[in-house]
Amino acid sequence: MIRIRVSDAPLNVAAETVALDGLGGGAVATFTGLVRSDDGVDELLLEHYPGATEAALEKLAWEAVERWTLVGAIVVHRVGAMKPGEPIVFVAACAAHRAPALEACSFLIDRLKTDAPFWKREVRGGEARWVGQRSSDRDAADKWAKPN
Amino acid sequence: MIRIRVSDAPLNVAAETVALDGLGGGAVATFTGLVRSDDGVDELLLEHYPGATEAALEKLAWEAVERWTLVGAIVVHRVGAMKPGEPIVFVAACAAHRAPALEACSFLIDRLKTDAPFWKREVRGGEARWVGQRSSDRDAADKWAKPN
Amino acid sequence: MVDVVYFAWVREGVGKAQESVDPPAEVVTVADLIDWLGHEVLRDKTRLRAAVDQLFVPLDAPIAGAREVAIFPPVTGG
Amino acid sequence: MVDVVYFAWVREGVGKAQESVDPPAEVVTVADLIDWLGHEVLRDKTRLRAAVDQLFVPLDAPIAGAREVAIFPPVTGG
Repeated sequence: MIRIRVSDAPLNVAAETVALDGLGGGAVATFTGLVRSDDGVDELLLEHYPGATEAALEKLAWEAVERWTLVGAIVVHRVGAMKPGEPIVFVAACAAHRAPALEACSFLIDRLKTDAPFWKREVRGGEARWVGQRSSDRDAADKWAKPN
Repeated sequence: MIRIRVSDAPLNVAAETVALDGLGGGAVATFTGLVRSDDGVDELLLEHYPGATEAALEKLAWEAVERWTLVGAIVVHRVGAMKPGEPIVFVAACAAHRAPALEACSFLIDRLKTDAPFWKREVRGGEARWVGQRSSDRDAADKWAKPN
Repeated sequence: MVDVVYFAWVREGVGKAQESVDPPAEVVTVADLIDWLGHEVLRDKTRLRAAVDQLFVPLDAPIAGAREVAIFPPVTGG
Repeated sequence: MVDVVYFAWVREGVGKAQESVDPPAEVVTVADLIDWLGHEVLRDKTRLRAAVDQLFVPLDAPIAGAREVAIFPPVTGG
Protein backbone atom coordinates (compact mmCIF):
# COMPACT_ATOMS: atom_id res chain seq x y z
CA MET A 1 0.00 0.00 0.00
CA ILE A 2 1.44 3.33 -1.08
CA ARG A 3 -0.16 6.65 -0.38
CA ILE A 4 1.21 9.94 -1.71
CA ARG A 5 -0.35 13.35 -1.31
CA VAL A 6 0.70 16.93 -1.93
CA SER A 7 -1.87 19.43 -0.72
CA ASP A 8 -2.31 22.97 0.49
CA ALA A 9 -4.91 21.79 3.02
CA PRO A 10 -3.80 21.39 6.68
CA LEU A 11 -2.09 18.05 7.25
CA ASN A 12 -3.97 15.80 9.67
CA VAL A 13 -1.44 13.27 10.96
CA ALA A 14 -4.01 11.18 12.83
CA ALA A 15 -6.18 10.84 9.74
CA GLU A 16 -3.21 9.87 7.55
CA THR A 17 -2.11 7.11 9.92
CA VAL A 18 -5.48 5.37 9.62
CA ALA A 19 -4.45 4.22 6.13
CA LEU A 20 -2.00 1.80 7.77
CA ASP A 21 -4.60 0.10 9.95
CA GLY A 22 -5.47 -3.44 9.06
CA LEU A 23 -2.45 -4.10 6.84
CA GLY A 24 -1.30 -6.83 9.23
CA GLY A 25 2.15 -5.34 9.88
CA GLY A 26 3.46 -5.45 13.46
CA ALA A 27 5.38 -2.17 13.32
CA VAL A 28 4.56 1.37 12.25
CA ALA A 29 7.20 4.13 12.32
CA THR A 30 6.27 7.72 11.50
CA PHE A 31 7.99 11.06 11.17
CA THR A 32 6.30 14.45 11.24
CA GLY A 33 8.11 17.67 10.37
CA LEU A 34 6.60 20.83 11.85
CA VAL A 35 7.22 24.51 11.24
CA ARG A 36 9.55 25.46 14.08
CA SER A 37 8.70 28.48 16.14
CA ASP A 38 12.08 28.91 17.78
CA ASP A 39 13.72 31.15 15.18
CA GLY A 40 11.29 34.00 14.67
CA VAL A 41 9.55 32.64 11.58
CA ASP A 42 6.04 34.08 11.23
CA GLU A 43 5.04 32.11 8.18
CA LEU A 44 6.48 29.41 5.93
CA LEU A 45 5.66 29.35 2.20
CA LEU A 46 6.18 26.15 0.26
CA GLU A 47 6.47 26.09 -3.51
CA HIS A 48 6.67 22.85 -5.51
CA TYR A 49 6.81 21.48 -9.06
CA PRO A 50 3.34 20.00 -9.67
CA GLY A 51 3.49 16.61 -11.35
CA ALA A 52 7.22 16.15 -10.82
CA THR A 53 6.69 16.29 -7.04
CA GLU A 54 4.16 13.48 -6.97
CA ALA A 55 6.31 11.38 -9.31
CA ALA A 56 9.38 11.90 -7.09
CA LEU A 57 7.49 10.98 -3.91
CA GLU A 58 5.96 7.91 -5.50
CA LYS A 59 9.37 6.74 -6.71
CA LEU A 60 10.77 7.28 -3.21
CA ALA A 61 7.93 5.36 -1.54
CA TRP A 62 8.28 2.41 -3.93
CA GLU A 63 12.01 2.31 -3.32
CA ALA A 64 11.37 2.07 0.45
CA VAL A 65 8.69 -0.60 0.01
CA GLU A 66 11.01 -2.77 -2.08
CA ARG A 67 14.15 -2.24 -0.03
CA TRP A 68 12.55 -2.95 3.38
CA THR A 69 9.65 -5.19 2.28
CA LEU A 70 7.10 -2.77 3.69
CA VAL A 71 3.39 -3.54 3.75
CA GLY A 72 2.65 0.17 3.60
CA ALA A 73 4.29 3.56 3.03
CA ILE A 74 2.82 7.06 3.28
CA VAL A 75 4.33 10.36 2.15
CA VAL A 76 2.24 13.51 2.58
CA HIS A 77 3.63 17.00 2.00
CA ARG A 78 1.97 20.31 2.59
CA VAL A 79 2.44 23.21 0.16
CA GLY A 80 1.41 26.85 0.29
CA ALA A 81 1.40 29.03 3.41
CA MET A 82 1.66 27.65 6.93
CA LYS A 83 2.23 28.87 10.48
CA PRO A 84 4.71 27.78 13.20
CA GLY A 85 3.62 24.52 14.83
CA GLU A 86 1.80 23.26 11.73
CA PRO A 87 2.93 19.97 10.12
CA ILE A 88 4.78 20.34 6.79
CA VAL A 89 5.51 16.70 6.08
CA PHE A 90 4.42 13.28 7.31
CA VAL A 91 6.03 9.98 6.36
CA ALA A 92 5.16 6.52 7.67
CA ALA A 93 6.41 2.99 7.10
CA CYS A 94 4.61 -0.20 8.12
CA ALA A 95 6.50 -3.51 8.20
CA ALA A 96 6.30 -6.91 9.90
CA HIS A 97 9.05 -5.97 12.38
CA ARG A 98 10.37 -2.80 13.95
CA ALA A 99 13.87 -2.50 12.45
CA PRO A 100 12.72 -2.24 8.80
CA ALA A 101 9.88 0.13 9.76
CA LEU A 102 12.24 2.47 11.64
CA GLU A 103 14.92 2.38 8.95
CA ALA A 104 12.49 2.93 6.09
CA CYS A 105 10.95 5.89 7.94
CA SER A 106 14.39 7.54 8.31
CA PHE A 107 15.16 6.80 4.66
CA LEU A 108 11.90 8.39 3.48
CA ILE A 109 12.43 11.68 5.29
CA ASP A 110 16.19 11.90 4.59
CA ARG A 111 15.77 11.29 0.88
CA LEU A 112 12.65 13.44 0.53
CA LYS A 113 14.79 16.41 1.61
CA THR A 114 17.03 16.06 -1.46
CA ASP A 115 14.91 14.20 -4.04
CA ALA A 116 11.59 16.02 -4.15
CA PRO A 117 11.12 19.45 -5.79
CA PHE A 118 9.96 21.61 -2.86
CA TRP A 119 11.30 25.05 -2.00
CA LYS A 120 10.81 26.79 1.32
CA ARG A 121 10.50 30.52 1.86
CA GLU A 122 10.46 31.89 5.40
CA VAL A 123 8.68 35.09 6.33
CA ARG A 124 10.15 37.02 9.28
CA GLY A 125 8.80 40.45 10.19
CA GLY A 126 7.14 40.83 6.79
CA GLU A 127 10.29 39.90 4.85
CA ALA A 128 10.44 36.67 2.82
CA ARG A 129 13.69 34.76 2.34
CA TRP A 130 14.33 31.57 0.32
CA VAL A 131 15.82 28.81 2.47
CA GLY A 132 19.16 27.42 1.26
CA GLN A 133 19.97 23.72 1.07
CA ARG A 134 21.91 22.32 4.01
CA SER A 135 24.96 20.19 3.40
CA SER A 136 23.81 18.06 6.37
CA ASP A 137 20.67 17.18 4.38
CA ARG A 138 22.79 16.01 1.45
CA ASP A 139 24.94 13.93 3.82
CA ALA A 140 21.85 12.38 5.44
CA ALA A 141 20.45 11.43 2.03
CA ASP A 142 23.81 10.11 0.79
CA LYS A 143 24.10 7.66 3.67
CA TRP A 144 21.24 5.63 2.10
CA ALA A 145 23.13 5.09 -1.16
CA LYS A 146 23.51 1.38 -1.77
CA PRO A 147 27.00 -0.03 -2.29
CA ASN A 148 27.57 -1.00 -5.93
CA MET B 1 7.61 16.85 28.74
CA ILE B 2 7.52 13.19 29.67
CA ARG B 3 4.42 11.07 29.51
CA ILE B 4 4.32 7.46 30.70
CA ARG B 5 1.27 5.22 30.83
CA VAL B 6 0.59 1.54 31.40
CA SER B 7 -3.04 0.64 30.90
CA ASP B 8 -5.37 -2.21 30.01
CA ALA B 9 -7.57 0.20 28.03
CA PRO B 10 -7.21 0.25 24.22
CA LEU B 11 -4.28 2.40 23.12
CA ASN B 12 -5.34 5.41 21.02
CA VAL B 13 -2.26 6.49 19.10
CA ALA B 14 -3.86 9.66 17.70
CA ALA B 15 -4.90 10.81 21.18
CA GLU B 16 -1.43 10.15 22.60
CA THR B 17 0.32 12.18 19.91
CA VAL B 18 -1.68 15.28 20.85
CA ALA B 19 0.51 15.61 23.96
CA LEU B 20 3.40 16.66 21.70
CA ASP B 21 1.51 19.52 20.05
CA GLY B 22 2.65 22.99 20.92
CA LEU B 23 6.03 22.01 22.37
CA GLY B 24 7.78 23.98 19.63
CA GLY B 25 9.89 21.06 18.35
CA GLY B 26 10.30 20.75 14.59
CA ALA B 27 10.41 16.96 14.49
CA VAL B 28 8.26 14.17 15.90
CA ALA B 29 9.19 10.49 15.41
CA THR B 30 6.87 7.74 16.60
CA PHE B 31 6.81 3.97 16.73
CA THR B 32 3.74 1.81 17.24
CA GLY B 33 3.96 -1.93 17.87
CA LEU B 34 0.85 -3.92 16.91
CA VAL B 35 -0.24 -7.48 17.58
CA ARG B 36 0.70 -9.27 14.36
CA SER B 37 -1.91 -11.41 12.70
CA ASP B 38 0.45 -13.29 10.41
CA ASP B 39 1.32 -16.18 12.69
CA GLY B 40 -2.01 -17.58 13.86
CA VAL B 41 -2.20 -15.73 17.19
CA ASP B 42 -5.81 -15.33 18.34
CA GLU B 43 -5.05 -13.29 21.43
CA LEU B 44 -2.07 -11.73 23.16
CA LEU B 45 -1.94 -11.50 26.96
CA LEU B 46 0.44 -9.04 28.57
CA GLU B 47 1.51 -9.33 32.21
CA HIS B 48 3.64 -6.69 33.94
CA TYR B 49 5.16 -5.75 37.30
CA PRO B 50 3.05 -2.84 38.55
CA GLY B 51 5.15 -0.03 39.98
CA ALA B 52 8.43 -1.38 38.64
CA THR B 53 7.11 -1.02 35.07
CA GLU B 54 6.26 2.64 35.38
CA ALA B 55 9.60 3.33 37.09
CA ALA B 56 11.50 1.56 34.30
CA LEU B 57 9.62 3.44 31.56
CA GLU B 58 10.13 6.76 33.27
CA LYS B 59 13.85 6.12 33.66
CA LEU B 60 14.04 5.18 29.96
CA ALA B 61 12.17 8.31 28.84
CA TRP B 62 14.37 10.60 30.94
CA GLU B 63 17.47 8.94 29.54
CA ALA B 64 16.24 9.68 25.99
CA VAL B 65 15.32 13.27 26.86
CA GLU B 66 18.76 13.96 28.29
CA ARG B 67 20.76 12.13 25.63
CA TRP B 68 19.01 13.69 22.62
CA THR B 69 17.84 16.98 24.20
CA LEU B 70 14.20 16.15 23.48
CA VAL B 71 11.40 18.58 24.17
CA GLY B 72 9.02 15.65 24.67
CA ALA B 73 8.95 11.87 25.08
CA ILE B 74 5.99 9.50 25.34
CA VAL B 75 5.95 5.83 26.29
CA VAL B 76 2.58 4.07 26.48
CA HIS B 77 2.23 0.32 26.94
CA ARG B 78 -0.90 -1.76 26.90
CA VAL B 79 -1.33 -4.67 29.32
CA GLY B 80 -3.98 -7.40 29.62
CA ALA B 81 -5.70 -9.13 26.69
CA MET B 82 -5.56 -7.83 23.13
CA LYS B 83 -6.42 -8.99 19.62
CA PRO B 84 -4.37 -9.05 16.38
CA GLY B 85 -4.09 -5.59 14.85
CA GLU B 86 -4.39 -3.77 18.19
CA PRO B 87 -1.52 -1.52 19.33
CA ILE B 88 0.61 -2.89 22.19
CA VAL B 89 3.09 -0.09 22.55
CA PHE B 90 3.54 3.49 21.40
CA VAL B 91 6.68 5.58 21.79
CA ALA B 92 7.30 9.10 20.50
CA ALA B 93 10.16 11.58 20.60
CA CYS B 94 9.92 15.30 19.83
CA ALA B 95 13.09 17.31 19.16
CA ALA B 96 14.19 20.48 17.37
CA HIS B 97 15.55 18.50 14.40
CA ARG B 98 14.85 15.18 12.76
CA ALA B 99 18.02 13.17 13.49
CA PRO B 100 17.68 13.29 17.30
CA ALA B 101 13.92 12.59 17.12
CA LEU B 102 14.42 9.53 14.89
CA GLU B 103 17.32 8.19 16.95
CA ALA B 104 15.59 8.70 20.29
CA CYS B 105 12.49 6.94 18.97
CA SER B 106 14.55 3.88 17.96
CA PHE B 107 16.34 3.97 21.32
CA LEU B 108 13.05 4.04 23.27
CA ILE B 109 11.56 0.99 21.56
CA ASP B 110 14.82 -1.01 21.46
CA ARG B 111 15.54 -0.48 25.13
CA LEU B 112 11.93 -0.91 26.24
CA LYS B 113 12.13 -4.46 24.89
CA THR B 114 14.85 -5.40 27.39
CA ASP B 115 14.48 -2.92 30.26
CA ALA B 116 10.79 -2.96 31.19
CA PRO B 117 9.11 -5.83 33.07
CA PHE B 118 6.49 -7.01 30.58
CA TRP B 119 5.81 -10.62 29.64
CA LYS B 120 3.86 -11.74 26.58
CA ARG B 121 1.71 -14.85 26.33
CA GLU B 122 0.26 -15.83 22.95
CA VAL B 123 -2.98 -17.76 22.61
CA ARG B 124 -3.27 -19.98 19.51
CA GLY B 125 -6.25 -22.28 19.11
CA GLY B 126 -7.11 -22.01 22.78
CA GLU B 127 -3.57 -22.81 23.96
CA ALA B 128 -1.48 -20.18 25.74
CA ARG B 129 2.32 -20.06 25.42
CA TRP B 130 4.80 -17.65 27.05
CA VAL B 131 6.92 -15.82 24.50
CA GLY B 132 10.69 -16.26 24.89
CA GLN B 133 13.20 -13.42 24.70
CA ARG B 134 14.88 -12.94 21.33
CA SER B 135 18.64 -12.52 21.17
CA SER B 136 18.02 -9.93 18.40
CA ASP B 137 16.19 -7.79 20.97
CA ARG B 138 19.18 -7.95 23.32
CA ASP B 139 21.49 -7.00 20.45
CA ALA B 140 19.24 -4.08 19.44
CA ALA B 141 19.22 -2.76 23.01
CA ASP B 142 22.98 -3.27 23.43
CA LYS B 143 23.79 -1.08 20.43
CA TRP B 144 22.65 1.95 22.47
CA ALA B 145 25.23 1.36 25.21
CA LYS B 146 27.45 4.41 25.52
CA PRO B 147 31.20 3.97 25.18
CA ASN B 148 32.93 4.37 28.56
CA MET C 1 10.59 -10.86 56.50
CA VAL C 2 10.79 -10.27 52.77
CA ASP C 3 8.03 -10.38 50.14
CA VAL C 4 8.94 -12.53 47.16
CA VAL C 5 6.89 -11.86 44.03
CA TYR C 6 6.78 -13.97 40.87
CA PHE C 7 5.79 -13.20 37.29
CA ALA C 8 4.89 -15.00 34.04
CA TRP C 9 5.79 -18.72 33.89
CA VAL C 10 7.77 -18.41 37.12
CA ARG C 11 4.55 -17.38 38.87
CA GLU C 12 2.69 -20.28 37.25
CA GLY C 13 5.44 -22.75 38.19
CA VAL C 14 5.66 -21.60 41.81
CA GLY C 15 1.87 -21.69 41.96
CA LYS C 16 1.49 -18.29 43.60
CA ALA C 17 2.14 -14.63 42.78
CA GLN C 18 3.61 -13.73 46.15
CA GLU C 19 4.89 -15.17 49.41
CA SER C 20 6.35 -13.63 52.56
CA VAL C 21 9.40 -15.47 53.86
CA ASP C 22 12.00 -15.09 56.60
CA PRO C 23 15.26 -16.49 55.27
CA PRO C 24 18.16 -17.33 57.65
CA ALA C 25 21.28 -15.12 57.83
CA GLU C 26 23.31 -17.29 55.42
CA VAL C 27 20.91 -16.30 52.60
CA VAL C 28 22.87 -13.26 51.35
CA THR C 29 22.16 -12.87 47.61
CA VAL C 30 19.16 -13.25 45.31
CA ALA C 31 20.69 -16.52 44.07
CA ASP C 32 20.93 -17.78 47.69
CA LEU C 33 17.28 -16.87 48.19
CA ILE C 34 16.26 -18.74 45.04
CA ASP C 35 18.11 -21.88 46.24
CA TRP C 36 16.68 -21.56 49.75
CA LEU C 37 13.09 -21.15 48.44
CA GLY C 38 13.54 -24.56 46.79
CA HIS C 39 10.83 -24.27 44.12
CA GLU C 40 11.34 -26.76 41.28
CA VAL C 41 10.65 -24.10 38.60
CA LEU C 42 13.52 -21.94 39.95
CA ARG C 43 16.16 -24.65 39.45
CA ASP C 44 17.71 -23.30 36.21
CA LYS C 45 18.86 -19.85 37.30
CA THR C 46 20.15 -18.97 33.81
CA ARG C 47 16.49 -18.58 32.84
CA LEU C 48 15.73 -16.19 35.72
CA ARG C 49 15.99 -12.45 36.23
CA ALA C 50 15.40 -10.48 39.42
CA ALA C 51 14.58 -7.12 40.96
CA VAL C 52 15.18 -5.95 44.54
CA ASP C 53 12.73 -3.29 45.72
CA GLN C 54 11.64 -2.87 42.06
CA LEU C 55 15.13 -2.25 40.66
CA PHE C 56 16.59 -4.80 38.22
CA VAL C 57 19.66 -6.51 39.71
CA PRO C 58 21.99 -9.39 38.82
CA LEU C 59 21.35 -12.62 40.74
CA ASP C 60 24.48 -12.12 42.87
CA ALA C 61 23.06 -8.88 44.31
CA PRO C 62 22.56 -8.81 48.09
CA ILE C 63 19.07 -8.85 49.56
CA ALA C 64 19.97 -7.37 52.95
CA GLY C 65 17.28 -4.89 53.99
CA ALA C 66 15.08 -5.62 50.97
CA ARG C 67 11.33 -5.43 51.40
CA GLU C 68 10.49 -6.99 48.03
CA VAL C 69 12.41 -9.40 45.81
CA ALA C 70 10.92 -10.20 42.38
CA ILE C 71 11.86 -13.30 40.39
CA PHE C 72 10.80 -13.61 36.73
CA PRO C 73 11.82 -14.71 33.22
CA PRO C 74 13.63 -12.39 30.77
CA VAL C 75 11.22 -9.65 29.75
CA THR C 76 9.35 -9.74 26.43
CA GLY C 77 7.38 -6.51 26.13
CA GLY C 78 7.03 -3.97 23.37
CA MET D 1 9.66 24.40 -29.23
CA VAL D 2 10.38 23.58 -25.61
CA ASP D 3 8.65 24.85 -22.47
CA VAL D 4 11.10 26.15 -19.89
CA VAL D 5 9.70 26.37 -16.35
CA TYR D 6 11.30 28.13 -13.37
CA PHE D 7 10.85 27.73 -9.62
CA ALA D 8 11.64 29.56 -6.37
CA TRP D 9 14.20 32.42 -6.62
CA VAL D 10 15.05 31.36 -10.18
CA ARG D 11 11.43 32.08 -11.14
CA GLU D 12 11.57 35.41 -9.32
CA GLY D 13 14.88 36.34 -10.97
CA VAL D 14 13.73 35.40 -14.49
CA GLY D 15 10.51 37.29 -13.83
CA LYS D 16 8.21 34.59 -15.15
CA ALA D 17 7.23 31.02 -14.28
CA GLN D 18 7.32 29.68 -17.83
CA GLU D 19 8.40 30.54 -21.37
CA SER D 20 8.23 28.65 -24.67
CA VAL D 21 11.44 28.89 -26.70
CA ASP D 22 12.86 27.46 -29.91
CA PRO D 23 16.62 27.10 -29.39
CA PRO D 24 18.96 26.56 -32.38
CA ALA D 25 20.55 23.16 -33.11
CA GLU D 26 23.82 23.97 -31.32
CA VAL D 27 21.93 24.08 -27.99
CA VAL D 28 22.43 20.44 -27.01
CA THR D 29 22.45 20.23 -23.19
CA VAL D 30 20.57 21.86 -20.32
CA ALA D 31 23.69 23.95 -19.65
CA ASP D 32 23.70 25.12 -23.29
CA LEU D 33 20.05 26.08 -22.95
CA ILE D 34 20.76 28.06 -19.77
CA ASP D 35 23.54 30.02 -21.51
CA TRP D 36 21.40 30.60 -24.60
CA LEU D 37 18.45 31.85 -22.52
CA GLY D 38 20.82 34.55 -21.20
CA HIS D 39 18.92 35.45 -18.00
CA GLU D 40 21.15 37.22 -15.47
CA VAL D 41 19.89 35.06 -12.56
CA LEU D 42 21.02 31.89 -14.37
CA ARG D 43 24.66 32.98 -14.62
CA ASP D 44 26.04 30.92 -11.72
CA LYS D 45 25.17 27.40 -12.85
CA THR D 46 26.59 25.79 -9.66
CA ARG D 47 23.50 27.14 -7.90
CA LEU D 48 21.09 25.55 -10.39
CA ARG D 49 19.43 22.17 -10.74
CA ALA D 50 17.31 20.89 -13.61
CA ALA D 51 14.70 18.40 -14.75
CA VAL D 52 13.88 17.27 -18.28
CA ASP D 53 10.29 16.17 -18.77
CA GLN D 54 9.93 16.13 -14.96
CA LEU D 55 12.92 13.87 -14.29
CA PHE D 56 15.91 15.28 -12.39
CA VAL D 57 19.02 15.38 -14.58
CA PRO D 58 22.56 16.79 -14.38
CA LEU D 59 23.13 20.02 -16.31
CA ASP D 60 25.09 18.22 -19.02
CA ALA D 61 22.05 16.10 -19.93
CA PRO D 62 20.77 16.49 -23.52
CA ILE D 63 17.48 18.27 -24.19
CA ALA D 64 16.82 16.70 -27.61
CA GLY D 65 13.11 15.87 -27.89
CA ALA D 66 12.24 17.38 -24.52
CA ARG D 67 8.84 19.01 -24.13
CA GLU D 68 9.60 20.60 -20.74
CA VAL D 69 12.85 21.69 -19.13
CA ALA D 70 12.72 22.91 -15.52
CA ILE D 71 15.42 25.10 -13.95
CA PHE D 72 15.44 25.69 -10.19
CA PRO D 73 17.60 25.98 -7.03
CA PRO D 74 18.58 22.96 -4.90
CA VAL D 75 15.44 21.63 -3.21
CA THR D 76 14.61 22.40 0.42
CA GLY D 77 11.44 20.49 1.31
CA GLY D 78 10.56 18.29 4.26
